[in-house]
Amino acid sequence: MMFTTADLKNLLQVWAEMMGKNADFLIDLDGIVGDSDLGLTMSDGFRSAADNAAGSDEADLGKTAYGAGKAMSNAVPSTMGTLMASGLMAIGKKFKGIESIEDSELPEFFQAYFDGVQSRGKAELGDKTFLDGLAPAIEAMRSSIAAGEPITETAVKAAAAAHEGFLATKGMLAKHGRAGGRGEQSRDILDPGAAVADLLLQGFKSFIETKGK
Amino acid sequence: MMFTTADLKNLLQVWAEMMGKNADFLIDLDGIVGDSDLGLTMSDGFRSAADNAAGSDEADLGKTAYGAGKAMSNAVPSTMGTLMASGLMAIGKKFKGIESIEDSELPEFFQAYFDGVQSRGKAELGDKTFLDGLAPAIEAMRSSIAAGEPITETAVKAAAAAHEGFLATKGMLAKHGRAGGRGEQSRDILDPGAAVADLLLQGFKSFIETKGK
Amino acid sequence: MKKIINDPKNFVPEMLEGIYAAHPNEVAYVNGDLHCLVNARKHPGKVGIATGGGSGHLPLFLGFVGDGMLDGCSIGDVFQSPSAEQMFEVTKEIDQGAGVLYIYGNYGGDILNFDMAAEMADFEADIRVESVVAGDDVASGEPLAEGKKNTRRGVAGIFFVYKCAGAAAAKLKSLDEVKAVAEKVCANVRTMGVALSPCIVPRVGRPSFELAEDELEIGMGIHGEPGIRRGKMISADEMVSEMMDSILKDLPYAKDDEVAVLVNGLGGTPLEEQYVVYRQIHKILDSKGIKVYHAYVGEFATSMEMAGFSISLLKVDDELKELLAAPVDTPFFKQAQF
Amino acid sequence: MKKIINDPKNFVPEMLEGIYAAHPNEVAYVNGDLHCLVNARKHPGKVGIATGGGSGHLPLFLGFVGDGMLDGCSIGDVFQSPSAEQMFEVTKEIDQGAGVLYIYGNYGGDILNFDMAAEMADFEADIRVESVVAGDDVASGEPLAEGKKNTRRGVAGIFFVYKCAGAAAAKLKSLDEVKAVAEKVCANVRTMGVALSPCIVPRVGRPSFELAEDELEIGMGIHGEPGIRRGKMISADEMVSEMMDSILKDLPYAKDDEVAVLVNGLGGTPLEEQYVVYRQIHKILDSKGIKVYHAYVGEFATSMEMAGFSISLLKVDDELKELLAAPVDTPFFKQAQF
Ligand SMILES: Nc1ncnc2c1ncn2[C@@H]1O[C@H](COP(=O)(O)OP(=O)(O)O)[C@@H](O)[C@H]1O
Ligand SMILES: Nc1ncnc2c1ncn2[C@@H]1O[C@H](COP(=O)(O)OP(=O)(O)O)[C@@H](O)[C@H]1O
Ligand SMILES: [Mg+2]
Ligand SMILES: [Mg+2]
Ligand SMILES: [Mg+2]
Ligand SMILES: [Mg+2]
Repeated sequence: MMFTTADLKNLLQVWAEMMGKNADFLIDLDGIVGDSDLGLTMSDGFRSAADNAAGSDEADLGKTAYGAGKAMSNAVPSTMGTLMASGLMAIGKKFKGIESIEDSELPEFFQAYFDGVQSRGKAELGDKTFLDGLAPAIEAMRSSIAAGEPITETAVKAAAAAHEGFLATKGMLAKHGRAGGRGEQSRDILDPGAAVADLLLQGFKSFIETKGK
Repeated sequence: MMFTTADLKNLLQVWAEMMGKNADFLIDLDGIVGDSDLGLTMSDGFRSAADNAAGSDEADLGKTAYGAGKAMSNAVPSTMGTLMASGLMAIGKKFKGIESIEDSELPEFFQAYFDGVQSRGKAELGDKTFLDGLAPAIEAMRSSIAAGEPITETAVKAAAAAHEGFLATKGMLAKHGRAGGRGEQSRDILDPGAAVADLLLQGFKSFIETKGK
Repeated sequence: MKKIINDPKNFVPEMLEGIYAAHPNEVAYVNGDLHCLVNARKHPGKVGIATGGGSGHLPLFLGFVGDGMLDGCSIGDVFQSPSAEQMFEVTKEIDQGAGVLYIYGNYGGDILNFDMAAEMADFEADIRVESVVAGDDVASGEPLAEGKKNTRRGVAGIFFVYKCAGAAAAKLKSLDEVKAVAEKVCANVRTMGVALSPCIVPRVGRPSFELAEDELEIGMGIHGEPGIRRGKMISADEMVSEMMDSILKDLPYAKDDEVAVLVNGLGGTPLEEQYVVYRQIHKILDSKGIKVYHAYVGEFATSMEMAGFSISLLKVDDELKELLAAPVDTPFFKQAQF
Repeated sequence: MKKIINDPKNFVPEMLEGIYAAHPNEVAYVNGDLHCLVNARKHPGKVGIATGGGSGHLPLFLGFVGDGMLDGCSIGDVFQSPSAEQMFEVTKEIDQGAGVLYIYGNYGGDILNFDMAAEMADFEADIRVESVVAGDDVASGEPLAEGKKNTRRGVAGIFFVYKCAGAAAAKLKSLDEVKAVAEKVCANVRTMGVALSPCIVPRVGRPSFELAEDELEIGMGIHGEPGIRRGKMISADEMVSEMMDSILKDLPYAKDDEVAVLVNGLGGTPLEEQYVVYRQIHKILDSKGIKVYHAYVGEFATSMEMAGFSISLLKVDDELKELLAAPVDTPFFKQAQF
């Protein structure tokens, strides 16, 4: 199967809905050490990314992702807003000039997202950030594809891994953002950014499910 | 009998004590529409006037009064502080160059005080000020002296007239100072400045009594 | 009492020590008395301009002593007049042979003391002194009328009197000319304030009045003098509209008039909010065809930590425009020629 | 919520409208976006200096855009970063061919966006951009060390970075030279703050933290970030002594060093109290033989109506002294050559 520009637009819609539904969950999570804005920034941000993609008649996969990222960065210049925008824009740079990729290339799609976030935010794995939710999902995707599993199975495993990754942020010491200022106090809590990674992969799973039907 | 520079110094001491003893009374009265400072400014002000006179070896009646007034004006530049200082300084100008006056000239002494206050403050009789306490006392003094009464009797009548004058400020409409800003509301209250005039004349009465002994 | 102070009794002298320590090349005191502040730079032949009043209103009054504005200021305790003697000491120091103009606000205690100081200057030092008393607060008395005593309180609008008279004096105009400028500004400036929260006089230690969490008082004076009405909180635009109504009525303005505007924070109000206020003032003036020649926004006459603001309008002609545009350099207020 | 505002959602745009209306000859906005503010006067050949950050700190950040200081500023919502796109628009407008320097505070969101904007400037417009990130708050991270990332928050001390870099750029120094000046100031400036009361973000509508009537928090950040210790109210002199201890230790000072001092009111603190604070700072420096080259006292980096203050010390040498003394003319900050 192929992942086309139209699929990207659908995926962005799913993500926007996912963030909208989970806005209160993210607000509460960010409220513990942060400024409670994450639910709003993520729902607004992915909404504007999805709307931008939906409203464009661009057929190029990369350019569509890049434009969606820029729209998000304008809409929500918060930490996670800018990081998520950087992820989408990095996908844009990587897949510029093509209109679809193979499903088997989807780990590279998420890897580009990861690289975009990492090169913008300069966090390391284990720093208790978004990256700690996304990294295990990419790894799970790769293994699943290497094992020749169908993409629906891959998406389920990736989502499970992202959720594990999110849960595993409890116990980590935060080094960035507002939580980073709390030192040892930060260990007890789950990282809100990693929760976003989890939601992205839950969204990806349901996108794949729906597409398979 | 004569009223000498030494008498002036004694009178200032009596006034300082009078204001000290009645500080709370004046504070309360000034607290109704004013800023509650009158008790402090009058006790501090007359204290510094009395101390200045006591500490000087000036024999001149006028210069002693003038110096005491200046000391008061430096110590308490509030409305009443400056007005009382102006009264003493006006006495100073009027009696400069002499070392005593006849008791029969005492109305002129208080008239100078009155004129000093009036030319500084530009209030009219009936404006609900200090002047409304002092004016009837001067008039009573003049009649008593004209009737040939002894000075002790004069002082008693002057004190009674000042007290009446003070009580009569209830019902007057304030035109000056903080109370002046209150309009009709001000009618119900006694004027704190007129209370000071009353106290000055009570002090004068007890000074004359003591001197007579 | 959440104040950043030491012993309340020392509040004023310690503040003054801080000012002299921070601005050693700009201001100095005379007669060994911190309360007698003068410009450290002398301007021979110039009319000296002095002001004075109680503490608690920074940058008013002393903050406007410097090149292009005032020459000296006597400083009283919080909300209390300085003494005539202190005013006199400042007067002697700033007289450069051209006489001295007193400009101060219309408060009983200040008037008595400045009058006494003027007499001392005349009798004891043969210095010619003229006085101009600013009373710009439309909330505090009847409209000005020829031959009638102005009973209005002096508030933030006095800044414009200082500014224009200071510029005239800097041009070496005569005492009569500088006085005429000051009087012209007084005749053409109107102010109205609103208070949202009280301030605490350090020695007193408790607020001078109470305002509920949802209340404001329109027209309150800078010492907490009663205003025109107390009411529920309203929006910034509503406050401004109500205040501008009173101001614009008081000195009738016509289409094509030009004004200078002063938005003054009372001390506890963020600059952001003052600009929200300015926005609405500008809109109202625009809608009436009144042109803004220049706008000042910030703290000019405060009441320590009081929250609220005042609006002052000065109707300007060519003379006042030129005087407003002249440069000023004081520790608390600087302006380049515009 | 006692704020002088209209709909909280419109707080920032209405404030900005007020600013453009009040200062039409001095500032302008680009790309039809009020959040992209630039100096209305162009200076050909000059390195452009841009800053940016959340609203709620006036005069920081936009208030320092003007001659002798900054060229542009992008403005976010209250306590929120502006977007990279907005920064990029400002960058394009202020580039005069000599490149652009970004100077901003050490906050995650600002860093990400300025980095993204710098990339856009490079990729999309071929403008050379360099960045200097100020982190002067000694209460918020380990002491600076060679090769170690500065984790400290940027607070009022950034004023000195703007001032010196701005003066260097006004002398038409190259981008590398201006950047070197900014870095030198960052290496030599230290700040510490104390908060007495919180502020309210208009859209949130309630205080960001609570402090009891007799409590203060030493070291709190300008967005209410936790400080070093919370405790009972103490005297002004005690606050200053405690804060100066931390500052003086952090960048060792020696006898005969010279410093510039900045006392910064957080918004709700009267200027009188800030001078009481300065008095004690001056005394402490005197007692250590450290000379004050110049003192600034007032509001430079506020948190709306928060009560409290910060102290910044900049260790100066001849180069920095000359740059500090250069004139500035912005709507919010003016300085004559000294
Ligand atoms: N440098 C970084 N790299 C990756 N993720 C980061 C970084 N800094 C912060 N984050 C993530 O951002 C989340 C907080 O985002 P957000 O609520 O937008 O921050 P803020 O409100 O402070 O701008 C954190 O939980 C963390 O996962
Ligand atoms: N112009 C005036 N002439 C005479 N007395 C005056 C005048 N103005 C005010 N007073 C008197 O001063 C009293 C208030 O004095 P004081 O408490 O010192 O005023 P403040 O505290 O307002 O300076 C009033 O009760 C009134 O008697
Ligand atoms: Mg957040
Ligand atoms: Mg009183
Ligand atoms: Mg203030
Ligand atoms: Mg303020």
